[in-house]
Amino acid sequence: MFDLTSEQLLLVALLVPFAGAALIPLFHRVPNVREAVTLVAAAVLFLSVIGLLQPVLNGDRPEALNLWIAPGLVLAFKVEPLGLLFALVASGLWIVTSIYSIGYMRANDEPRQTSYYVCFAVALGCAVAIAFAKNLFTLFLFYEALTLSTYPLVAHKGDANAIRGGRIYLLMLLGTSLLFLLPAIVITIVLAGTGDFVPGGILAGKASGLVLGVLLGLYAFGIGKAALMPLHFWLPAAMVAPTPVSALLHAVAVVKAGVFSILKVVVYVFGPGTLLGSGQSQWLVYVAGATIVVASLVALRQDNLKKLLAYSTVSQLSYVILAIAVLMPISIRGAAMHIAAHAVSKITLFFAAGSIYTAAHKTEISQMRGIGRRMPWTMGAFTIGALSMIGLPSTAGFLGKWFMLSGAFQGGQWVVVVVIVLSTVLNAAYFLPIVFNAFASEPEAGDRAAHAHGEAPWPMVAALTLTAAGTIALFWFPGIALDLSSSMIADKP
Amino acid sequence: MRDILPQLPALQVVVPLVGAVLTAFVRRGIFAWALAALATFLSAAIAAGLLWQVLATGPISYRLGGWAPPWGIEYRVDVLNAFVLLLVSGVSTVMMPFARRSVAFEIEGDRQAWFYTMYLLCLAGLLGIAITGDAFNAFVFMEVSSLATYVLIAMGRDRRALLAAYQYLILGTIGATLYVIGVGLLYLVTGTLNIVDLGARLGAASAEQMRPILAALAFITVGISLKLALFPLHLWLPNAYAYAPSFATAFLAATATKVAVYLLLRFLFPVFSLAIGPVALQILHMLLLLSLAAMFVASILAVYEQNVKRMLAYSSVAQIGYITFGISLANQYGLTGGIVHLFNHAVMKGAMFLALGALFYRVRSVRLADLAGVGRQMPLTSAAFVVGGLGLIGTPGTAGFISKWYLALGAIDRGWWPLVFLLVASSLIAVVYVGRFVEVAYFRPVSEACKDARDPPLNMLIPILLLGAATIYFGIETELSAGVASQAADALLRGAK
Amino acid sequence: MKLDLILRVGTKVLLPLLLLFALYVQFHGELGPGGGFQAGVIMTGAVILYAIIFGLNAAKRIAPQRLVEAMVPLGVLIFAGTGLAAMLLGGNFLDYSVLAADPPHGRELGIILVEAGVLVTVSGTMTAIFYAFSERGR
Amino acid sequence: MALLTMLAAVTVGVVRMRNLFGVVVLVGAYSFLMASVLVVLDAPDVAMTEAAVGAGVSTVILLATLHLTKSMEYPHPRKAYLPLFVAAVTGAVLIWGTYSLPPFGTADAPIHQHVAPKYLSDSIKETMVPNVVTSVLADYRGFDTLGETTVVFTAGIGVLLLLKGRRRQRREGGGGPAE
Amino acid sequence: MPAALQNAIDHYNYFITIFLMVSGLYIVIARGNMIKKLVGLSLFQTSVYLLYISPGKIIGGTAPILDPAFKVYSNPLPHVLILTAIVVGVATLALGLAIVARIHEAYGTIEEDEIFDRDAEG
Repeated sequence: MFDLTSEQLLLVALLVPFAGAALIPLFHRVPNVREAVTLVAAAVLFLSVIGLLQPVLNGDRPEALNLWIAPGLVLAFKVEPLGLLFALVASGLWIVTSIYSIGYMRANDEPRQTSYYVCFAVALGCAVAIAFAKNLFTLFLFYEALTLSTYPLVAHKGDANAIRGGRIYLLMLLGTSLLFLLPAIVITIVLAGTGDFVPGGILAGKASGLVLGVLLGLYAFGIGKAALMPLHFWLPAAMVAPTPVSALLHAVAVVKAGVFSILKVVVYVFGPGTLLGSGQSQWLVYVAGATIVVASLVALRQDNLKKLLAYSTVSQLSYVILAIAVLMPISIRGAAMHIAAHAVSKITLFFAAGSIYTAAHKTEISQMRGIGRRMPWTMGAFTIGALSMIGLPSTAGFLGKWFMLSGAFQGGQWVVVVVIVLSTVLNAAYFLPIVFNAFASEPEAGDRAAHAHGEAPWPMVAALTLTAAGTIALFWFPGIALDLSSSMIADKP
Repeated sequence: MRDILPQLPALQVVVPLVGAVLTAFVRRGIFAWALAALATFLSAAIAAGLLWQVLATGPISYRLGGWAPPWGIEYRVDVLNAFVLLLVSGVSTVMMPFARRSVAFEIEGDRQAWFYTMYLLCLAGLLGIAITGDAFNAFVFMEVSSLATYVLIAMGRDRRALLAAYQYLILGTIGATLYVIGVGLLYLVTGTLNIVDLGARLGAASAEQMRPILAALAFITVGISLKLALFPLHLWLPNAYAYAPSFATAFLAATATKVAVYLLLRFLFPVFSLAIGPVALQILHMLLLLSLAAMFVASILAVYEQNVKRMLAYSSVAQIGYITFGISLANQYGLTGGIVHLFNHAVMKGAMFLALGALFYRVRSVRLADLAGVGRQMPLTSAAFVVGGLGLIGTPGTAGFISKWYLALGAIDRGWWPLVFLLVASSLIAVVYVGRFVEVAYFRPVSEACKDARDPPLNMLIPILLLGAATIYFGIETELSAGVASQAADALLRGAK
Repeated sequence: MKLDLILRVGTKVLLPLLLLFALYVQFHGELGPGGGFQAGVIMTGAVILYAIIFGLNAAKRIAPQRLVEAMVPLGVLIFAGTGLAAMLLGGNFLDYSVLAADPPHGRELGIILVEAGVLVTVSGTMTAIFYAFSERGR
Repeated sequence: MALLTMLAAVTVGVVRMRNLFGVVVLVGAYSFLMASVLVVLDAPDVAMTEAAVGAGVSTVILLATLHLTKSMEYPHPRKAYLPLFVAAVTGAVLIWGTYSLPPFGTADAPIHQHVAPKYLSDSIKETMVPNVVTSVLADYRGFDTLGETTVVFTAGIGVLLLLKGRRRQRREGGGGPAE
Repeated sequence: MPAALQNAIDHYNYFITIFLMVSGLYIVIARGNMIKKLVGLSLFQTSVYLLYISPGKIIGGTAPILDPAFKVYSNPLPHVLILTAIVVGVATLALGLAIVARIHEAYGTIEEDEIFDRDAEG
């Protein structure tokens, strides 16, 4: 499939997930074929994205579909390094997540599995489309589509609790995007006369400093998927979803789409230089910093594992935003790196949580004493993920933080340094006890379930082992990510 | 048979009219339906021909009885009303297959034939309003369509349908009479009834006869606003839509108010802005405020509605608010937005009301509680309904987004930035009431009422799906909707200068 | 009901006169005041009078319900038909001038035809409405 | 003018009277007055129609309906301020609007200048019909009359749809979409 | 001010017209009895006849029935329009009354307020 031109590859990458979504319902009755379709779609997508890698690194910028809809509205796609990185992560993890889902959905025989896989495929398709969006409208279009396609996944269980979660999810994400993001886009297009993503930004000289500040605010809060406080509630609320969904939402598709969009807007709409010159972005540093610390503190006090992971996600996302807000080239590279790094490590953690739930039906941390003995693989992977969250060297998490720190020093942002150090301590404070208890301490007496179970079904274990390995690999062989992020910075208008 | 092309304007109205007359002789519902379907389809074809002709060669003037305007009655077709004609007849054509079963289900056998007579008369009336170039002739056909509408509404099974019909009859007649008074005043100062001629002579007349013209403006605006259910004058609409037979509701929601809006445009732009630019602007500001009120108040009322049909009715009032919002901006983008929303809203609401009709056909109820779990029982129907809902919200990729985009651009062109936020804020309320349906239909356990509900037979399903698909299609490909609309807006504004 | 002879006879005498007057109004409409609509109403008046005196069923014997209901659309058909005929003869819709050799006569003819159409529909409708209401009463 | 004033008086009666039979009778009288006014205003055709319709048809239908329903209007509890206000505003706007119109009966008003003269001058030549009202009605604006006939047709079928055939007992609350 | 008075007299026709109009409208909105409302409605419509026709009168003119004997005719156009209007009016009245009759069967009353109450219960 590598003999296709990069334009064709792009089209394949854009269409495959939706084609998969269209095919899956046909095999409603035969689960095996249904899941096979999912896997094949995922594989094809991944390969086609890989295929785009080389051309893009050679400076090729393939485009597809340039459809005029209305003044200022053009539906168009264009591959650039940052988007490719995001697509790479998303498509790669889709394969793993599908494998995992198969185990999870069957083991817990969840209802309405077909619609589950359909929504999943659609969501992935939207994520890829966001990654390759050429202009603001295309980005917005699929940003909303992503929200809508993941809403059924969140409310999947269908009990009152799930419906409530879904309601919050929908209202928060749609609300922010309609109230802030859409106006921001309208204003941008009216001011700049275009919505295209251009290296160096399109607003340079088009808007006064104040307007830039306001716009930045509208974008930062309008892109609610980035879960910047105080607009983060939807994320914990969405924890009612089945774990693979949480894994996809909170590691790959949704939240990453959020920070990715912010990063893309800052780099290709504002232009870091313009923004830095206007000096209107400092407040974002503080908000992001505050989010990191507060979220970590909240995480400290969680007993429900998924809730804890959710809050850790909130803080990790704000790392990315923080890195963006510093506006140093190096820190922006850090942001890009961290998107990838956090993806693999956090998905590992969710997988672990999911397999614990599947095997032992435990959701509370306090119940998990000594579980490491029965589920060595799972907890091993969990440990790696946790270390990566803390940002220890030899795990992916380190890279991102390293770039951020050096960016912070360059920019003389001492606040950032302090925040990063502080949060690292906090991360350690809420992750390490879990790991320690899981392995070191005995399960309390009378916990019969503790002996009843072993590891989770093999597809799940395989999946989380894979991602754990990925977490480490990304540290030792960061080549691709580094190259992409550097060529993103290198791009000149 | 000579070349038919120059006769199209007359046929546009005469075909459904004669169709109606013929159905009045028929006794069996099925034949009447066939006649109605045929007539509707023909008029749609004619409308398409007219639009094509207009786009190719510019406005057409047709002299009824061969008398030159202003002495005879003139049919005048330009881009704007060709667009409206196509909208009305086109949507009706799509709906016709649906009508057969729905009507057979909701109307007693011995009344079906005449029901179609009323439908065709209503259609003929609406087309007559849209195509005529004569102010008084517009009134006559307004009455034809209105009387037919009252009957259509009164045919609803619920006794409250009678009440709704009565109230609409009272308010509608007041509206029509106010309109006649306005036209009368204009006639007294100009001596003509032909709209174009009127516009031309008002300029001179306004010099010494300003006050009658202003009074006329007030009367005509209020009169038509009653017909198009502009916010404080919308009281007749919710009950009328809620208790009318499903097909009637879908048809009226998609067409009737739209034609009224068209008439308002006709008078506001070519006629009045000529005579009285500044004062007209004041009226436009008034209109803007009312539109905003409609957008918010009506949407909120929709949220608290338990009867889905009423919910949609209120949302219609809100959506009409968007249309008048665009009109009140009175600039290229704004008008385009308003006119294109005429079209888009007709498509979206058409889809939703038809879907609702299908739900009623299977579930025998449109109360939210009874529709629990219907999303799994009738997947395609519900899907179409949801797509329409997304359109109402204005999600990108649906027709609704296009309208709102133009409206936003229009507001910015005027320099009224805050309006953009109000625009999106109001659509958030739509998220709530559409969301309520989604939650109930998809995530609640299946209710007793729709235990064994299934998607309706194809001839009902296909129209629903067509309109649903159109909601998406016109969100991506806008040449036919926004393209034509912007031409129409351009023409209106040039007429106004 | 108690039937008063004078009334009955009077009506019998009056009825033809009324109808005659109706026709006069109909066709005199071009010279003096009057026309299809007025004539139609007068005709209906005749029927109503008859019904009041001799009862509804008697009235239905002279003006059968089916006929009356057929007249309702028939008139419109005549009117529109005239228009379409003009169209077929190459004129615009309702352009009567083509109906006869020279325009004025054609127009005169056209006017007579459409007035007839109006008469039919109006008298038919009014009578039908009267029937409908009075039947509902029983 | 006297007639006009009497019209006004009758109207007051209609507003005040509570017995609907009385109202109907008054409306009949009103129509006759209106008809005579119209005659004075040189509109015999209209007068004739108004007499036939207002005093004839409407009265009959009204009585028929009263026969089907109640004939006494209840003293209505509702407050009449809002309606009064609306009506007053309407009137005010109209007075304000019409006050500057040309006075009654002047021949040089715009309506006598523009369209009408052609009818008066050409009617005979073009249609051989001396009654201009008829020629305009049936020919110059014949399409309006077609519309008018259609309206009658619509009303006819409508009434038949509503009243013809057996009475259907409606369930309380109704068996329709409202459920 | 004789001028103003003169003007007032010149517009007497309008004043009466408007008075009829207003009282008709008032009945429609204020009254709760459905038949009374319809009567008001037809008054409201009838008043429009005067609005159209009275300005059409030319003092010293005659009815527009052409005859060599006369020179000045009143304006025929308003007459035509009003003929149409009358027909429309009676058609509406008939339909309205038919609906009222049915309402009476369904509710047993034609007083709006009572009907609202019964729907509130039912």
